[in-house]
Amino acid sequence: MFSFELLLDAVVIGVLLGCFYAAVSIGLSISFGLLDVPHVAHPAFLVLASYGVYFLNEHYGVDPLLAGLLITPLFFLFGLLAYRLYYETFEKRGSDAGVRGIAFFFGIAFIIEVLIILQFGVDQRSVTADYVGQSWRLGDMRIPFRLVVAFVVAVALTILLTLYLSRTFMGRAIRAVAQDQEALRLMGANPIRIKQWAFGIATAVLGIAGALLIIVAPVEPTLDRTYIGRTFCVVVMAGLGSMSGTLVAAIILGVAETIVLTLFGASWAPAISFAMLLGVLAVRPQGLFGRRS
Amino acid sequence: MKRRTLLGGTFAVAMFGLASTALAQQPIKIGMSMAQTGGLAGGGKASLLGIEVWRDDVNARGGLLGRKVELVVYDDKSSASETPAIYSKLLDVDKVDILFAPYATVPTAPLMPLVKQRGMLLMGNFSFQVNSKVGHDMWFNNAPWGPADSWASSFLDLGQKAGGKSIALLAADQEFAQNLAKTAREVATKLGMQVVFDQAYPPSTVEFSGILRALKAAKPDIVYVASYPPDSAGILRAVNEIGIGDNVKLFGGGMVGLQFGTVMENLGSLLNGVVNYNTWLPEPNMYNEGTKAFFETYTKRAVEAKVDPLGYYLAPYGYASGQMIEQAIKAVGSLDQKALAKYLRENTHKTIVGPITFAADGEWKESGVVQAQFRGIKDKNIEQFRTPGRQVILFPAKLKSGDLITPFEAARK
Amino acid sequence: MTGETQAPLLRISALTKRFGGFTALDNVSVDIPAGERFGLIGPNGSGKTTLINCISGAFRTEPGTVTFRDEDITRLQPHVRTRRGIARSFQIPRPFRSMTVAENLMVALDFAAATDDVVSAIDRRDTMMSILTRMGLASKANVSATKLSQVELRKMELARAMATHPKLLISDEAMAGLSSSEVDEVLDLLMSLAGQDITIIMIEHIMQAVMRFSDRVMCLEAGKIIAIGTPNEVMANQRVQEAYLGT
Amino acid sequence: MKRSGIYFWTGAALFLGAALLMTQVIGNQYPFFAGYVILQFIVLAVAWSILGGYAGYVNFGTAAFFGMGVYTAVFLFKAFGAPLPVQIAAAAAVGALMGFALGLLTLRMQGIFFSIATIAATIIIETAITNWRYVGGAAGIQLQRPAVTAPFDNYVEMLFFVQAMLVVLAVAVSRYIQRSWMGRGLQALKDDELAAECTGVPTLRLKLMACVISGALLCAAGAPAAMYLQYADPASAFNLNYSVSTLAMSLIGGTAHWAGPVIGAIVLGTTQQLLTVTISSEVNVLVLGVMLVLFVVAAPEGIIGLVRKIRRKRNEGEG
Repeated sequence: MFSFELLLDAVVIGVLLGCFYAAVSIGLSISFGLLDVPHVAHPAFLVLASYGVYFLNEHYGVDPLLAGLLITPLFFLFGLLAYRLYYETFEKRGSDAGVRGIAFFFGIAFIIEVLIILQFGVDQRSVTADYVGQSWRLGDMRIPFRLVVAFVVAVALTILLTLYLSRTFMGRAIRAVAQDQEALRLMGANPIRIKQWAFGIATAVLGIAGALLIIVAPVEPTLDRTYIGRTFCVVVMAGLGSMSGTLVAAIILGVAETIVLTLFGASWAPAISFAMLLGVLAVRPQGLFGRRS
Repeated sequence: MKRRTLLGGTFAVAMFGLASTALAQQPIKIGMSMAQTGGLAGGGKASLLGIEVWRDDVNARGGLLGRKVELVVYDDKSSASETPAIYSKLLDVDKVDILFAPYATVPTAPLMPLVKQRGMLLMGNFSFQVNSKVGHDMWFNNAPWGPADSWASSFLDLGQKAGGKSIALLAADQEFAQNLAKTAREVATKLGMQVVFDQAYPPSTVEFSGILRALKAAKPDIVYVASYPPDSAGILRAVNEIGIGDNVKLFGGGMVGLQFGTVMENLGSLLNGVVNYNTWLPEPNMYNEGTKAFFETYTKRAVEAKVDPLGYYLAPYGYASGQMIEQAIKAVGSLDQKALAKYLRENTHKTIVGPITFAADGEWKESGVVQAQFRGIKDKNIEQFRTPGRQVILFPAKLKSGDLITPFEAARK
Repeated sequence: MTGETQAPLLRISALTKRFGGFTALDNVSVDIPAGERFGLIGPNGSGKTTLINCISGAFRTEPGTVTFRDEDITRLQPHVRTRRGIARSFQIPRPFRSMTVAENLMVALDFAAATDDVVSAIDRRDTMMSILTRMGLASKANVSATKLSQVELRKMELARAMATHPKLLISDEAMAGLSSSEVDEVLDLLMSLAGQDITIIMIEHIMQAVMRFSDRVMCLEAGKIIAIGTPNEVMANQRVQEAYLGT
Repeated sequence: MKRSGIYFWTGAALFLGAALLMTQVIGNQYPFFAGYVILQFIVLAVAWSILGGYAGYVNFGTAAFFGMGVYTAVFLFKAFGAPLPVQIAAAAAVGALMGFALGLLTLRMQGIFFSIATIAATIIIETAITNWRYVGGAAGIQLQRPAVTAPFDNYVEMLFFVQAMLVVLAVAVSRYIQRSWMGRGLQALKDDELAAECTGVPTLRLKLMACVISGALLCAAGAPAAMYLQYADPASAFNLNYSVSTLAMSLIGGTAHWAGPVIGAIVLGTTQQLLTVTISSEVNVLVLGVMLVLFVVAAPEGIIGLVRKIRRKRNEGEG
């Protein structure tokens, strides 16, 4: 069943899908990659954002992307709060945040799931917009607009965050805090404040990512569970805290998944991506674009 | 030591609490588990509401055998691992009089041997071929599946009549869809069709564009899809975006989800042209005694309960389960399980979804599954599905309300 | 035992260690005879800690060999080397935080000392207490390792190392960050240990301590040996003065 | 020391005796159905803690071990009609092998990387089983229990007793490890792997041993589930719930002592069983979430830690 067109198609769709994966993972790349917070509730926050977008779209007819932008400040505050709670419970007390941190965020994720169910019910939800359900003809190929939107947003997010982290004072401080907290303290900056800010940004980004999630496919309250593996896979494969690395790793994952899906049989697709992750972890534990040399 | 007493203590509390209330009123208790959380929760909640409407109706009529009817319902979290303990609780602690099965196959499968061993009647709830290996002679499925292959053959028949010679199978890698795909494969071989594409996709698949490109490249005449709610939407979107090819005459078959109100509302015009299985539709031939009244009540209560506002797929069959039990108890005059089973097996039962007769294996003697084509659907409007003509019944002949429009691309317009 | 042969206790020959493109140790060879008090100096990043990581087995080396008591230990895992008699402390103390001081030492007695002589639980408890007494930590035996002061931590690390019954003790900047009276305290401890059939390699930045302690001093710079000899000889060496003292 | 051994084994014998007596005396089946699930979680939590608690390597793949236990039993039963003890023993062997592979992972990965690798491995294994038609594939497989062996007159009662024996085995092993040289070594490597190695602790060997023992017990705990459910499907057998619940139980009980996971599994397992038949709605999940957060925040050392703290305070008060 192999043909060149199919392969080309798989690659194009895979790149677009990869960009979508990058968009939903890039917040985690900050919170887990740079700040070392084992944020397994990241996908739950993401789904929550999707429901926020759904709410605005359904009741006020707001465009999903705009809705995503609108809830961003709210999520920023939410992130500040969540980090404060995490800091007070774990980092302040010092040792062994690992397991308990994971358990803590699992608890948070479950609570979010239930709150969504209580508010919106268990049925799946989706949004309407002009670009949902349409496609773009390119020769013989047809590319769904949804994925083009995901592509544009993901690339924009990556560029913005990369610039932010390298060009602004706060951004550089965030990267510094990831590498050497003591040095930063000596410089007179408060690492906790900076980390909190960074976590806020990581959560704020989820507003947009949540909009993409519900644009690309319908959501339901327990959808977060499928995304735990996928988002961590992307971030770890990328190497912790590299924004452009996240994009590249996500694209690799997307392309690999789509090629397997299209040409070899869909049922093995998840195994392939996670086998790749295991391979990367075994050979290059610091990830493909890791910050540690 | 401490461990054991703690354990024993909790059981004692659980038993006590429920036993004492039971003695006071002595209603007829119908026990079941139903998914309130997890992947099956959407269906489970709608189905339960159907049964609850029946309970209220029968109690308004004075109950059964002069006793009130009470439901004892627990959440099985859509999982197979919860139901054995729940049904043991229902049998041994709550001492329920009648058992209903949970919604869907997975939670039901582990119960079958237990129920058979206890000699209890079990009213099934939309599971698929769950009794074929166990062979419990007191099992009755409320779902209109009928013989295992009737489902696929009705769809493929339509395809063959429309001139289809080759078929593509796309199925979710989960139990129900895989069972459907298996029968479709067998029927296709029997009909002499060529299977040009046969794939299972994992439940976590987000994006279907890639799979559909591959499917399109195989150039099938008929596309048989067996999918679950989240994927059904994804597949239809991708079909709309990628296209499926002009040679496809018939598309659909076994897509779960296209019966649920919110899913249908979300998909809107993307549904047009799809021929899919269904259980109940608001077409003229589908109304029986009590059907209209049922949906009036259901529609009101669905809003408060935040469940499927249409509820065509499962809820009337939940109600029908109740009706069948009601008729059996009235006819037999007791709660004797064997006598009830005998009555259910040997008679035809009048229900709001039409007359039901059971075959020896506890499935419907004749399939009541309809194949219907979506027509003239607009976006974001749930009320349109309540009017006839939106889902035109093509099969079976006695319920038919229109003819198939082919090819698929033409029917989509 | 060791006196019968002329071979040194520890022989390092042609040791090289690279990290990616960076050469941390470049063809280092040195012999350390039994009973010597050996000082290791050099500026930051000169390869001192890398060298002792290679001796204790935390890093694998290629090429080069490490010979200890006439046995090639280049390929042995760290815990095996510990059992052969190489013990170390860490530049930044690494206590077992969930344990008391006594339990920290018991780990060493349980695992490292077991090969030498099988002793009963009571014997081990006695050994542990006698080591703690000698280190001046007896009163802290049942205190959590997280509650110790800086100097107590340093002492506990040395005590834990001693509990493994070492022939060679490597002390990696055990005096960093201590007050001058505390430095003297720890130095006295190390001197007293050196008397008893134990060879000591001391890495230190505090010059007076190195001068007072060492029989012989080696200076590393950029992974190479630039001087080796008596403390006075090394201090007089011009390259050492340039590289290390920055004059 | 010796006296506590006598207490322990007397307690274990009494526990087994009582379990056996229950099966002979109580006619009501529900205690066995629900009790089986709780006992199963005790084994899982205790087994998990050997690696996750003592050694500090957080295995997120409990579901992979559990599921493989289920499917080892399914395969042996379908292919050879193997009896229950053989199913369990074979599952333990499979689990030991998987544990060994897991142990090799610890060579290269620590902390959260190890946890993520175990998630990845779980998904790969689940996918493989899903694609294996012989054991039912995605569609699942129904099994018919063979006749029950005396002195039991009911299969579930027998499974209950078998699981009770696994509990005693798991607890005895965990207790032995905690009190032996292995326990101290694992604790040391949990605190600081390099320092442990340089203090003479053979860290790799200890980690491998912990992985193998933990894996064998996790898998063995899953094996009887095939006969308990008389049905197996990959989505249920490899459910994330097993991983999360096991982790939650260990943390709620406390991982510093063998009794911690036992207490945690009883508390959380019983709560879950009770909630299933009382509140029985999404609130169920909410309770798990709130319990997790509360315990992690308010009692970071679990119930065991709380008890110790209270005891220490009382001692200080007296002294």
